[in-house]
Amino acid sequence: MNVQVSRRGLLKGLGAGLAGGSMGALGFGALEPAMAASVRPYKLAQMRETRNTCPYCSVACGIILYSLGDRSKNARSAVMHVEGDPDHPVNRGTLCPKGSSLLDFVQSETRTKYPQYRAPGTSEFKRVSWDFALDRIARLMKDDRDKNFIAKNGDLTVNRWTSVGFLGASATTNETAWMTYKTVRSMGALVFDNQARV
Amino acid sequence: MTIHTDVRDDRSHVLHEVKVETPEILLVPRYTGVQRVNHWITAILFTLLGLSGLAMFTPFLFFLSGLFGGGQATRAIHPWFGVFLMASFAILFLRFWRLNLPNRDDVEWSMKIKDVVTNREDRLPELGKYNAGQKGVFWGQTVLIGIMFVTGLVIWDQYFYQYTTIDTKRWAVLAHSLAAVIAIAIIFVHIYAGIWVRGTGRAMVRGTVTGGWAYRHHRKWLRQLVGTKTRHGSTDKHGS
Amino acid sequence: MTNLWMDIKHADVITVMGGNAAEAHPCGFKWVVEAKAHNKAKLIVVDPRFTRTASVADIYCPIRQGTDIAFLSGVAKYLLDNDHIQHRYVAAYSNAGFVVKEGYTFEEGLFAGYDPEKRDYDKSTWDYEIGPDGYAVVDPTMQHPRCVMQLLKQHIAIYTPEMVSRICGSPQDKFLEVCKTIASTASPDRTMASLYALGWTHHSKGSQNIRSMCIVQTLLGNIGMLGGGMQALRGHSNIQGLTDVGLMSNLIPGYLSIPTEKEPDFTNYMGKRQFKPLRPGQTSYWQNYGKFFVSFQKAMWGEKATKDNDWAYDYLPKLDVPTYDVLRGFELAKQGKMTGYVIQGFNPLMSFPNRAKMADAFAKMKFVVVMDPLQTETARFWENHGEYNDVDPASIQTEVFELPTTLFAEEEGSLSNSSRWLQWHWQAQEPPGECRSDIEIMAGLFTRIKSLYQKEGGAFAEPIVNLTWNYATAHSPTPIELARELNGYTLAPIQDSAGATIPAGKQVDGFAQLKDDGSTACACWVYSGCYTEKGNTMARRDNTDPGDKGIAPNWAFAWPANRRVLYNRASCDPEGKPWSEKKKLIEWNGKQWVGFDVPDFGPTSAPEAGVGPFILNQEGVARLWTRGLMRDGPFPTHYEPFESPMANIPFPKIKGAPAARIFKSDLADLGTAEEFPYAATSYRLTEHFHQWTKHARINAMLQPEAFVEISEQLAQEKGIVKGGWVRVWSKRGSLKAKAVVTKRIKPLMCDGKAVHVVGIPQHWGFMGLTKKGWHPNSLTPVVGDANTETPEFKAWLVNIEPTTPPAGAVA
Amino acid sequence: MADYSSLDIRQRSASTETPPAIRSHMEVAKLIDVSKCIGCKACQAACEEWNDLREDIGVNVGVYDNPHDLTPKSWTLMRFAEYENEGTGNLEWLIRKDGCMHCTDPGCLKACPSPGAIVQYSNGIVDFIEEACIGCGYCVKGCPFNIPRISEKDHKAYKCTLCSDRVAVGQAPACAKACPTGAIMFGTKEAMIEQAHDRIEDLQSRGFDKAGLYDPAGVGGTHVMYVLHHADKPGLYSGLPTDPKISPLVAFWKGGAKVFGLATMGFAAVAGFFHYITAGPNEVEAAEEEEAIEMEDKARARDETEARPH
Repeated sequence: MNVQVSRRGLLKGLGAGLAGGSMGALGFGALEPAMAASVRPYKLAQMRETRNTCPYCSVACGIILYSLGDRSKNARSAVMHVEGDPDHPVNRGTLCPKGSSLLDFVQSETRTKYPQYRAPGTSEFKRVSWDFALDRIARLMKDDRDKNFIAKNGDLTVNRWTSVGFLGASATTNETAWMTYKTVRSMGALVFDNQARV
Repeated sequence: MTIHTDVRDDRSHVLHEVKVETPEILLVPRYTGVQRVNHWITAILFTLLGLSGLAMFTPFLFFLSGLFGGGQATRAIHPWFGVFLMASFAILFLRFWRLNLPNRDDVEWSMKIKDVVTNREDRLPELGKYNAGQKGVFWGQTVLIGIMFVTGLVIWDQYFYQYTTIDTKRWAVLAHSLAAVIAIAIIFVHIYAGIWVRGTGRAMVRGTVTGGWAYRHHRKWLRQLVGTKTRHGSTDKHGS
Repeated sequence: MTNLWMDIKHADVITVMGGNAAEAHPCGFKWVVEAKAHNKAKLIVVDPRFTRTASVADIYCPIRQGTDIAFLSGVAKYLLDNDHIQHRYVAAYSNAGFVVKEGYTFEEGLFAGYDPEKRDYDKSTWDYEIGPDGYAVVDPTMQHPRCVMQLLKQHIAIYTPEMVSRICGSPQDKFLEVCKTIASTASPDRTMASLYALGWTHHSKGSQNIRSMCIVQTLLGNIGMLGGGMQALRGHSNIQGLTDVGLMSNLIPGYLSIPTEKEPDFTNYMGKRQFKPLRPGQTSYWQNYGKFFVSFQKAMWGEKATKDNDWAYDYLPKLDVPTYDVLRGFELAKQGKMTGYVIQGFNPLMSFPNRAKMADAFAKMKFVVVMDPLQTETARFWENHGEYNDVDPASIQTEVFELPTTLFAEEEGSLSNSSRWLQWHWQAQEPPGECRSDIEIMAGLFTRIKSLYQKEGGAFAEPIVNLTWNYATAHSPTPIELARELNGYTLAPIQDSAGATIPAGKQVDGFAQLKDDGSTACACWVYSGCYTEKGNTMARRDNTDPGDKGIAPNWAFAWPANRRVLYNRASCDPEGKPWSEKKKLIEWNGKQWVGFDVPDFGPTSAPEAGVGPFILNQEGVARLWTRGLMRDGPFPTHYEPFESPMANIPFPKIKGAPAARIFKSDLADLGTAEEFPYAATSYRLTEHFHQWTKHARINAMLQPEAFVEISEQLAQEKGIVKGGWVRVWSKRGSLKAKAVVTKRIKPLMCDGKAVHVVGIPQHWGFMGLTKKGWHPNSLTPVVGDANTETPEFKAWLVNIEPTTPPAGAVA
Repeated sequence: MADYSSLDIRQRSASTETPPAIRSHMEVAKLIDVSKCIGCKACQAACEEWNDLREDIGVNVGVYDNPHDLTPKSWTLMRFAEYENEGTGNLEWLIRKDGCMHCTDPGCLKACPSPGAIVQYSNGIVDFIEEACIGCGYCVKGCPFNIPRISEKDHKAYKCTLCSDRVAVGQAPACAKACPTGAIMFGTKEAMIEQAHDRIEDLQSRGFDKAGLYDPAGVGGTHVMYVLHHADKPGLYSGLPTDPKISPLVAFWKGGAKVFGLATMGFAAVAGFFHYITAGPNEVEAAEEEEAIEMEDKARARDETEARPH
C-alpha cells in the first residue's frame, strides 16, 4: 500500500489527543462525592428497659437489660445490651469486666437449651423430654429413699436420708432457695450443701 | 515501491525513496514495532499511576479517584499499576540504556542549551541517536521509577505493613510523593518536546522519521545509518 | 458484711487482707477508692502476691499464705504493748474483763481437753466463771489473772515483730508500718474497715483468721462504727441468701440448727437453745429461738405441726455427725455410699479439692442430675476430653441428666448481697429453647415424688405428702408466692406490739410478730419484713440517702429488720452519745434511739439500763475469747497449713491445725516439702467469674488461657520462660499451663529460708470458649476448716518444671 | 450556653471547603486517672459490647495484656508495666488504658487523603467515618500515638470514637460509664482539668511529688488526658510518648510537598506553553530533506563504483 505522510496530519493527531485528555479530566469535576460525617445511630433509642441484678459477685450491682420487643403478644423479646443502673446506690451505673460482658453470658453459645440424658456406659448425651427426665429422676430418688431411709438409730428416731446428695446453687433467687430447701428437707435429706465454701 | 515497517521485525530495512506528487522524502526507521508497543504500555501505565496517585496526593485532585471506581478501588489498584509499570519500564531500560550513555557531544549540546530552546539547530554539534535532553529524560525516569517502586512497596500496607516501622513508612511516603511529582514534571517536558520538535511524534507512532528530521536533529546517527546500510547494503538479500 | 458497701467511704484506714477486693469486687472496691480520694484514707494490702488491689495501695506488705493469724496476733500485740486501744470501748463492749473458769489452759499450742484420736476438744473448761448470782464474773479492772484481757496478752506474747517476720516472711519494717497505720484508728473518731474473702476462709483455720481480725477491730473499737466493721465480701450473687435460707446439712433457715441424734425430742432440743443472759439485764435476742423455730415448722407443715406433736419435730432429720457438707458427701460417694447427687447451678468437679477423687466419686454413683444454664464440666465428667479429662465413658455406669435452666435475665426474684440487702429483679426475655426455672424443676420433681408416695406409699411419707403446698399452680409456684412464705404470715389472729389485732391470713410486718404458739408461719425469720401487707419491700428503689451516710434506708430490704449497719449501738458511748459526731449513726435522744439507721437495739432501752450493744450474744458484749463456740479454740493460734514448706516455729510438734477435719484417706494424700518445695495458692482474676465467664465471649478474650504466676527468681532456677508451658504437680495430681513470670511475686524469706510462691488462677476447664485448661483443684488437698469445713485452697505444696504443650494446644 | 453533644464539624479531612464556625461549643475530655485504675479491663469489655465488636480469643503469652495490642476490633487496651521505683524501693504496677487520644491537632486527620473520612467535631472528638475510608493507612503514619488500625477484612481504618454516638445523646462513653473505680471520668475538658488538679494534689500528698496531668501541647492538647504519678516519665507507662507531635515528615508531606508538587508540575506545563508561543515549533526544512536524500545518493553512488567488476 502507499503511505503518504504529511506533517500537518501528524500535528492534528497530537492536538486531538491532548484536547481529548483535558476534556475528559474536566468532565470528572462533578464526580467529587459530597461525603458528610455520619455518627453511628444510637442503638438504645427504642429498647425496653428491665431492672435486674448482676448474677455474679455479691456486690449485686444494679443493671439495666435493654431488650427488643415491647412484650406485645406476638413479639418475642431478646436482650440486646446490658448496662449499669445509675440509680443503684452501690455501683452507681458502673460495671466490672464480668458485668460489662453479661450480654455474652445470656447469649452464650454453650448454654444448655434442652434436657439431655446420658445412659450408663454411653459416650454421648441424647436430647430427651422434660417428662422423661423428671419421671426418671423422681423414680430413682424414691427407690433409693425407700431403700436407704434411716428411721431409727437404736431407739432414737432419726428419720434421715443420707444416700442422695443435694447441692444448692449460688446465683439462684432466695425464692428458689426456699423451694429447694423445703422440698429437700421434707424428704429428710441431710447430705445438703451450697456453694458458700468455694 | 513500498516501505514495510513490520511490527514483528526489529531489524532496520534498506532505505528506499518514496515517489509521491510532492517532493520526494526519505524515510528513516527509528523505532521498531516492539519498541513502540513497549513504550506505549509504559506510557499508559504511567498515566494511570499519575492519575490514581495524584488522587491520593492532594484533595484538589481526589476527584480523579472517580476514574478508578472510588477511593477504595484507587487505593487497591494503584500499587498494581506500579508493579506492571516497573516490569514494562525494565524492558525499555534494557533496550535503550546503551544508547543513552552520555558522550562528549552531550556536553557541548548542553552548553548550547540556549540555541536548543531557540531552535538554532545549525549552531549545535551533529548528534547521535539521542541528545542530552532525551538522555536526561531516560535516566531521570530510571532513577525516579526505581525510587517510587521501592518506597511504594514500603507503604503497600496490605502486604508489607509488618516489615517496616511507622517512621520508615513516613520517610517512604514522603519520598514516593516527591519522586512522583518530579517524574510527572519530566514527562510533561517529554510530551512537550514531541509537540515542539515537529516530526518527532511519528517516530513512536509509525516507527520512522523523515530523512530531513534525522538530518536536522541527529545527523551523526543518520550518517552512520546511511553508511552502514549501504556498505552492507545487501540486507534485502536475506530478509524479505 | 457487718456494714455495707457504700459505708466503706467513711473509713480512715482500709485493710485488704485475705482477699483481693479490687479484682473480685471491682464495683464495691469503688468505695475504697472513694475513701482514699475524699476521706484521705490509707489503703493497706497484705497478700502473698502484689495484686491489682496492691497496685492502688498505700502500703503493700507481703505475707506467706496461711500465716495470717501470726501476723494479726502480732498486730494485736503491738496495739496492747503500745497502748493503742480504745479503752472505754474495750472495757464496756468486750468481754476483756470476764473471768475464765479454772482449768482452762493453753500449752504447746494446744488448749485444754484435746483428744488426738478424735482430733477434737472437750470444751468443758472453755467458759466463764459463773458467780453465785448465776451470771459471769467480771473484773472491770481487767487485772484478774484469769480475765480474758490477761489471757489474751499471754496468748499473743510470742508474736513479736521478729517472730511475725520469721513465720510470715513479711519484712519487719513493712509489718511495723502496717501496725502503726492500723493503730491510728484506736481514736474514737477514726475507723478501719477490714475487707476479706476466701483468702481467709480457704484455710484449715479459716474461721480463726477472721477471729484474729475481729480481736484487732474490737480492741480498736471499730465494730458497729461507720467506716469500721468486718466486711466479708461474699463470692456469689446469692451465696448470702443460700446461707440465710439454710441450704446446709445442719441449718434451718435464719441460722437455726437441725437437731442432732442427741436431741431426741423438742424439749431437749430447746433446752440447749435457751441462751439465757450471762449478765444482768442483757437481751440475748436468741431467747426468741422458739418463736422462730415453731413458725418455721408451721411454714413447712402447716396444721400438721401441732403443739401435741412437738410441732412435727420428728419430721426433721437428726444428724449423727456435725455436718454432711460437700466434702463429706463426696467422701461417702467415693466409698460407694451415695446413690446419686442432685446439683443445682454448681460445678463441683471443678470446684472441690482433689479432682481425681471427685471424678472417682462421680463415677461410683448411680445417677447425677445437673441443673445449669451452662454446659458444665460436672455434667460431662464421663466425657473424654483428651489430656484435659482423660476418662473412658464405657467404664462409667452413671446415669447423667443435664437439665437446662433459666438465668437472671429470664426470671424474677430476690438476691441477697454481701450487705444483706434483698434486691428484687425482673424478667427481660423469654428463656431460650426449653429452659425452665429452678423453681419449676424442683416443684416438678417434688410433685412427682409426692404423687409416687401417695400412690405407692413408702418410707416415712408424712413429711412429704403433708408439706405445705398452697400454690396456684402446683408444678410451678411463683416467686411472689414463695417470697410471701419467707416473710411469714398469720395462721390465727395475733396481737402486735401496740396491742392491735392482726387477723389470720395476713403477712406479718416483721419477726417481732412471730409467735411460738403456732399462730404464725415464717420460713426464714431473718427475712421477715421482705414481703408485708404493704407489699414487696425488696422491690423498693428509693435511693435517697439522708445525711449522705451511705445508708439509703429505703433501697430494697436489708435483714434483719431493714438494719444496714449491724451492732450500730456500739457507735455510741455507754451514755448513748456517738463516739464521734463525724461518724454519727444513731444516738439516744433521751426517750429513744434515733438516727440514720434502724437501731440494732431495743428502740427505747435507755443507756442507764446498761444493756450491752451486742444483743445477739448472751454476754451482750463482743467476744475477744469465744468460750466453747469455736471447735478449734477460744483464741486464734498460729498453725501451719497441712502442706507447708516449713515447720511450725512456735509449736514445732504440731502439724497442720489440730482440730481441723481431715479424712483418713486424704491424710495419706498429703505431700512433703522435700518432694514438693513450693508454696502454692489459688485465686480468681478480675476478668473472669469462676468457670462461668469462660462461656462468655468477651471474658474469654480478656483472659483466654490458663496460666500460673511465679517469681523471676524461681523462673531462673527452673529455666522457665515467660509464656512457656510449665507442668505443676502435687501429691494428688498434675496440670499444665502457660508461665507468667513476674516481679509481683517475690520469694519470701521465712526463718532465713527463701519460700517460693506459685500462684494458680482457677478459671479454666474443658468446656466453654476459652482455651482448654485445668483448675487448681487437680492439685489441692482435701482438708476442711475446723468450724466450716471450707477446703484449704489457699495454701498447699507443689513442684514445677518447664514442659511441652498439651496435645492440641497452641505452643 | 454552649453544649458539648453537638456534632457540628470543626475539621474535615482532605476537604477544600471549611465547615461553619460561628457557633460556640464546649470541648469534652476523658480523664484517665492511672492512680485510680485497677486494670480490671471493664473499659475493654464495655467498649467491645457497646460497639458490637468481638475480638478473637487468643492465647496467653506470659503477660496480663489481652489482646496483646490494639486491633481493628479492639479500640482500647490495658497495658501493664511492672516498675521498681529506686526512690522508694517499692514495686509499682503501672496500668494504662491505651486508645485514641483525640488530639486537638490530629495527625490522622491531617494525613487522610479521603474527603470526610476523618472528622473532628466541635466538641473535640476525632471520628473515623468508615464509609469514606479508602484504607490507604495514611492515618497510621500520621498518628503520633500509633492508634489507628486497618482491618484486613474490609480495608478500613478503625479506632476509638469516644462513643460519639453516646456523647451525641448526652451519655458518657461506654468505658467511662463502666469504670468501677471512676478512674475514667468524662465531662467538659475544663471540668476534667479541674478534677485532675484535685487528684494531683492527693497524689502529691501521698509522696508522688512528680504527679501531673498528661495533656501534650505538641498535638495542641488532647481530649483524652491522663493523671500520672510520674508525669515526668510518661515512658514508664508502656511507652507513652514524652512529647508527642505530628512527625515533621508527615507535616512536610502534607504541607510543603503538596505545594512543591503542584508548583513543579504546573511550571513544567506552563513553561512548555510559553516556550511554544515564543520560540515556536522546531520544523524540518525542505532543504534538509533534500540534504538527506543527497547524502543517501552519494553513499549509493560510492557503493556502486566499488561494486563495478573490472
